[in-house]
Amino acid sequence: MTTPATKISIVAERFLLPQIERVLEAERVSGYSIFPGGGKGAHGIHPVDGASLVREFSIVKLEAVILDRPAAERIAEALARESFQRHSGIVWLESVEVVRAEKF
Amino acid sequence: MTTPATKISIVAERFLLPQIERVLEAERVSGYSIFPGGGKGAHGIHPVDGASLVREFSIVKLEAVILDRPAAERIAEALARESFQRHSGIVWLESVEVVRAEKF
Amino acid sequence: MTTPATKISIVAERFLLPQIERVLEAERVSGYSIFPGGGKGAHGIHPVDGASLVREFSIVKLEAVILDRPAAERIAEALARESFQRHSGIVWLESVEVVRAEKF
Amino acid sequence: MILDFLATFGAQLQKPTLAFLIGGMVLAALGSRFEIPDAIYRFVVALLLLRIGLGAGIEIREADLAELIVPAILAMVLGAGIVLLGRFTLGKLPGVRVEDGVATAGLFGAVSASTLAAGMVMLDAESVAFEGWVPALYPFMDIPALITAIVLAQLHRKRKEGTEGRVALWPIIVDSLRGAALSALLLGLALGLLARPESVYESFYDPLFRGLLSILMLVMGMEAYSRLAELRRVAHVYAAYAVAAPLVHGLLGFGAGYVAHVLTGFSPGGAVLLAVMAASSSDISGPPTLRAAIPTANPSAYVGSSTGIGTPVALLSIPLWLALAETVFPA
Amino acid sequence: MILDFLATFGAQLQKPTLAFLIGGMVLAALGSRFEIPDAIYRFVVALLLLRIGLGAGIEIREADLAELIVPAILAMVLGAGIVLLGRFTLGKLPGVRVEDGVATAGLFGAVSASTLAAGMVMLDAESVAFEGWVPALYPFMDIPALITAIVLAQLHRKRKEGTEGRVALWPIIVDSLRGAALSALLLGLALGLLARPESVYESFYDPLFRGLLSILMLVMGMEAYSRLAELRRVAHVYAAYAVAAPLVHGLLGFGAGYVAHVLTGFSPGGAVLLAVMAASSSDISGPPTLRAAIPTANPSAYVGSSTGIGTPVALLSIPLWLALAETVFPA
Amino acid sequence: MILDFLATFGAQLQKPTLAFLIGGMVLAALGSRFEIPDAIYRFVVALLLLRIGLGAGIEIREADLAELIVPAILAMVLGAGIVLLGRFTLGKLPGVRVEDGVATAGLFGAVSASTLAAGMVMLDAESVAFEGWVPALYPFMDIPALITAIVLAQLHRKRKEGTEGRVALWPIIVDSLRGAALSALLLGLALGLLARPESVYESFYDPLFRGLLSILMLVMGMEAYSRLAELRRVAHVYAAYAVAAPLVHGLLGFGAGYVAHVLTGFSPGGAVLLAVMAASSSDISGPPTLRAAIPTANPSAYVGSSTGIGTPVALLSIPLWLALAETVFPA
Ligand SMILES: Nc1ncnc2c1ncn2[C@@H]1O[C@H](COP(=O)(O)O)[C@@H](O)[C@H]1O
Ligand SMILES: Nc1ncnc2c1ncn2[C@@H]1O[C@H](COP(=O)(O)O)[C@@H](O)[C@H]1O
Ligand SMILES: Nc1ncnc2c1ncn2[C@@H]1O[C@H](COP(=O)(O)O)[C@@H](O)[C@H]1O
Ligand code: NA
Ligand code: NA
Ligand code: NA
Repeated sequence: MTTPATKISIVAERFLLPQIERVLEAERVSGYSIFPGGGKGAHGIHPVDGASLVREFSIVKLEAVILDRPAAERIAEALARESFQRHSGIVWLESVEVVRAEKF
Repeated sequence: MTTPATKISIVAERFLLPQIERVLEAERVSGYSIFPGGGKGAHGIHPVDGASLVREFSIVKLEAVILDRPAAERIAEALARESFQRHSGIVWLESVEVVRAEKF
Repeated sequence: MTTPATKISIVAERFLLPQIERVLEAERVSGYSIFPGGGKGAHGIHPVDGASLVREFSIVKLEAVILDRPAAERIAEALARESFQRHSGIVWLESVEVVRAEKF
Repeated sequence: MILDFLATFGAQLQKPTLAFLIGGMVLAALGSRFEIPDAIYRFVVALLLLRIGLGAGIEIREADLAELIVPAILAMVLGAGIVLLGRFTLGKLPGVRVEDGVATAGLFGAVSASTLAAGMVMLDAESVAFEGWVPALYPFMDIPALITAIVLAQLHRKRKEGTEGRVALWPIIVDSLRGAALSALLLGLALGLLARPESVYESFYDPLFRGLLSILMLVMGMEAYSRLAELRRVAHVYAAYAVAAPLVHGLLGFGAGYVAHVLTGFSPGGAVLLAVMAASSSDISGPPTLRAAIPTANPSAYVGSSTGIGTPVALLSIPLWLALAETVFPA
Repeated sequence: MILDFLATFGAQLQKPTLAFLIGGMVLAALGSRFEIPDAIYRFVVALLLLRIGLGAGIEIREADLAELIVPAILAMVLGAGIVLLGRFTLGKLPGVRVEDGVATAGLFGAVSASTLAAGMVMLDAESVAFEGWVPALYPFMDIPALITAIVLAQLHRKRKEGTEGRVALWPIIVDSLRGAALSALLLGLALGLLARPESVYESFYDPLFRGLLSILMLVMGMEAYSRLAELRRVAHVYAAYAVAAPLVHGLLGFGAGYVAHVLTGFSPGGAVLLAVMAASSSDISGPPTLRAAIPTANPSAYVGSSTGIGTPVALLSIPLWLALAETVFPA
Repeated sequence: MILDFLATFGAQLQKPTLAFLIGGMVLAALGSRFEIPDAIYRFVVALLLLRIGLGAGIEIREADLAELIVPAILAMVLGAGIVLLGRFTLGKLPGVRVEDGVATAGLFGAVSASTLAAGMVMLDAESVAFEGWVPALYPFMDIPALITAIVLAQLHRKRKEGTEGRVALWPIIVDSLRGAALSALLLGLALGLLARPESVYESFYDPLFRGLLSILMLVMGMEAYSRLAELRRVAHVYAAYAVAAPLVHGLLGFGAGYVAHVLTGFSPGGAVLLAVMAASSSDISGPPTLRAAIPTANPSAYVGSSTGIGTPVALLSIPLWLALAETVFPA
């Protein structure tokens, strides 16, 4: 009853979202979810829900579940090449199983 | 030291939570977590933290880690059958490993 | 192009964060992300975004993607032993694949 | 007289309430990234509803409860009647599924707290008096409308599926009352009625009313614009209904107010507020109730109609009822 | 006289502060989905504490610092003494683990900012004067209470485990002071003392005080109700302690205020506020401190006792201290 | 005279605006866990910008538009000129990459809404009058500064990569105007100009202005402290530039204001505000624009310089321009 799929997770600063969304749309991803958060990395601390002076620099995680594994890899590579060369952010892939595969 | 388990993730509009919680409780799930967010899908855009006029239509992700794999599948199928037939939302399963298995 | 890695996820009350961060730093984890949320477990309900009287008792999820699998296991065990013996919270590990492995 | 009216209408558009609504629409149309945080929006709504409830509750203490009965019954009749009217009007129109038509009619029969608040502020700005308890008629119109819609939908389903059985009304009423919006209003009412919140009402809730409403209008404007896009995906008749319905319903409400005026001396300002409530359609509390109760209806149709067109039209028509009151009720 | 008191008490329940508290409890009991967003709640608390600090700081500038010494010492003695008293009372009761008893006593010795704010507003409403710096006694009572509890818990553990070693006090104090609540209060105090914030105090912080407190009371009421459920899972003696303790502690606080009155001319209003602080138990800043420092104590017991019963009882007992002051201090 | 100035300066530090800024820095330095929720911070910024826009819009209605032309042109020249000046100054300093220097100069040429608001409140507190439309000069200085920086960066890249082609200005302008900050300001302006928002302006936006600014100053102070740490990781010349630039730019702005005074009778208060805008550097809306447009620049350098040092220096220098105005413009 479940269908194998790939989840691509992207953690980045919010101002990169339009760029990321363009990459997802180019691969005809049917949907994605976004969760606000904070974190720590090479560029210091991003507060979790205290005031972040520049909203566009706050951390979000984007998750997209995709049936087509090669498309997920293409997205990951495109992001690594284009957006995350110059800007901070990380990308990872996970194997998942979905129900209602026709939704994706 | 780690025990294999299944994580069930559900992304849905908030007003479905009571229904989803009933399904989880029917399978005696010991706990779950909920994260507010936004997203894009077949039904357009849900804002991430800007005002969403109807709070019950904002996006949340529910995650439950469950030791019993068949129970996880039953939950996924029950949700796909009952809630997500008529309402938007997606469900996926992932294999994880937990520590302190007695907690679950 | 992708490198296998381990994602460690920790759901806990916020006041445990400093303790968790110490464990992560002891293993030289290069970064992690934190997402605010709510949930239900053995200790009752934590509201998702309604007022939680004591902010330090609200639920957060911390995710760290780590290349070194044994380090991830050491972290999970250290947390289970030290923090989650007395306090509520759950920890799980997942296998993921990262791009730009040099970031981690 | 039409010129006169247009001049008055133009002047009304410049009043803060409507100007902020239009400002919000323009911002959204121009693609601005301006946003009101969700926590703020929800707090603003809660404060406005507490304020409306407190104000009404304080007044009811001194009111002759008998006065309230006629307008309350009229409000209930209006709420249920508008839904029945809408269901059969929409049912005759091409491309409208029964469930979608019922849900749409349900929202237009129900009441919008933001529109009601705007009506109150605009009456105050014009110094038109009304019985302080009139805003407490909100639930009397809102709940019957939602119930009528849900019952109509369930009857339709039963007929289609050939099943039998009664429709349980009580759970729907309880669920409505437990919703955030009606809870806040009723809490305010109860506090106004049973406690002595005058000091905090006068130093906090009332002075902030107008300012917070301007914020809410911004949000409603931005939301209306973005719902319009969604509405384009459903049949055009929804747009036509959503433009006409507030005007027709407002007239019905005004008429009911006039009847109450004749019967019990209901104030002209009260008649205007009754028209405003009838013209308004629910955007905040109605949609989730209907969505849960009529899952087969398409929210793009009914939410889009109500929030995208119904609410702006209802807000922009408030000056109409004011002008009508000036004409109909001699000073 | 009892009838008289009941009438006064009934009237006090109608005052906004207590009425909103009860309103919040009723909402929660009826299963309402009404919520105050977390961001708003945290901002309200911050503003109230800044306001309390600013007000006290502005007054301290003109105060004779010598006047402050006696009440400050009394506050410290009260904070620590209440915890010792509670630890031994609870220790004698059946079904109470030492750690749980100590943590519970710690919270009841500490001070609740919301209860203090309510006391200030209710004194103002009755036009009972107090030295403006009295609210600055908060940390003098709060920190010693938390420290005493933590030290008692550590002594108990050392005794149990047979280990030796001193307890480090300084880190506990620093950590308390860095907490969001005390930081806000002390920031306000420092600004009031060293800067000239009168203009913004009078145009913003003070006028909003009462209204924001009503919001906070709603939240406290809703939270109290939901904690009650949790409390049911632990021994009943906690409930008994939580009902009695605020009254006993309030009396002790009032007595201390009376002593200060005799010794240094401390005002009747000051004595009431000292009683309010002593009667109050910490719900916002105390729990996380104790939870981190006494991890073996069961939070359902101590948080449930304090937030579920202690705070409502302390709030509802404020009229008691007011009535007592009227009786004891002749006008 | 220096003693005199120091005394005045000390007194100014006690004014709420600067005192809250310093308070925020001290809190952060002491490791306090005090926080303003993000939703509140964003709402405060939106309200302040709406207030600034509304106020200016209402005034422009009555203003002679010809008066506006000279200061507007001067503002544009200042914005672009400061960036050119900064680019060549920083270009000559050791350890500064061209992109980083350009982005830093861009932020210092752009305008900080919080600094502008602080300037307005401090002028009001001193009862120094200014033309109500002066705050509307903000975008006239801000946008040219950001555009100049982006164009300089693109020219540099083209030179380095040896490519050809024109730089598209229009998309940069549109994107700036769509940002949350400028949108809010322009919405306020439009409403002030075209509608009649006086009632809500006077009952809500204006009275809250000073109080909300104190909250914003707390946030700016906490943020400045935490950015200082980041700045330590980049070349020291940034710190030197960030200290000197606001003073130099403020003088330039003041000079421009003096020129306008001579040419068109621009008010002394207007000259002070022009100095404040020129001295200020953008912390909220400039950084994301530059970060997207100049991705190769290191944000630790330019955001650190602007938020960590530039803004506190600009805020603390406001009394300087006030003092200068008193000296230069005879009463
Ligand atoms: N290894 C990691 N695991 C999870 N999240 C990370 C990791 N590294 C970085 N992040 C997230 O990505 C953001 C930007 O990373 P950085 O550019 O390294 O500062 C951080 O604030 C974290 O939220
Ligand atoms: N493929 C997907 N991956 C992740 N989240 C999704 C996906 N599709 C839909 N969603 C989420 O589910 C919500 C509802 O989806 P929809 O009903 O398609 O609009 C969206 O707003 C997203 O948050
Ligand atoms: N099985 C689970 N799956 C996901 N989250 C859980 C689970 N159990 C507990 N949690 C989360 O951990 C928090 C604390 O758990 P507890 O100590 O059991 O109350 C809960 O509020 C949930 O957010
Ligand atoms: Na209606
Ligand atoms: Na106490
Ligand atoms: Na500048």
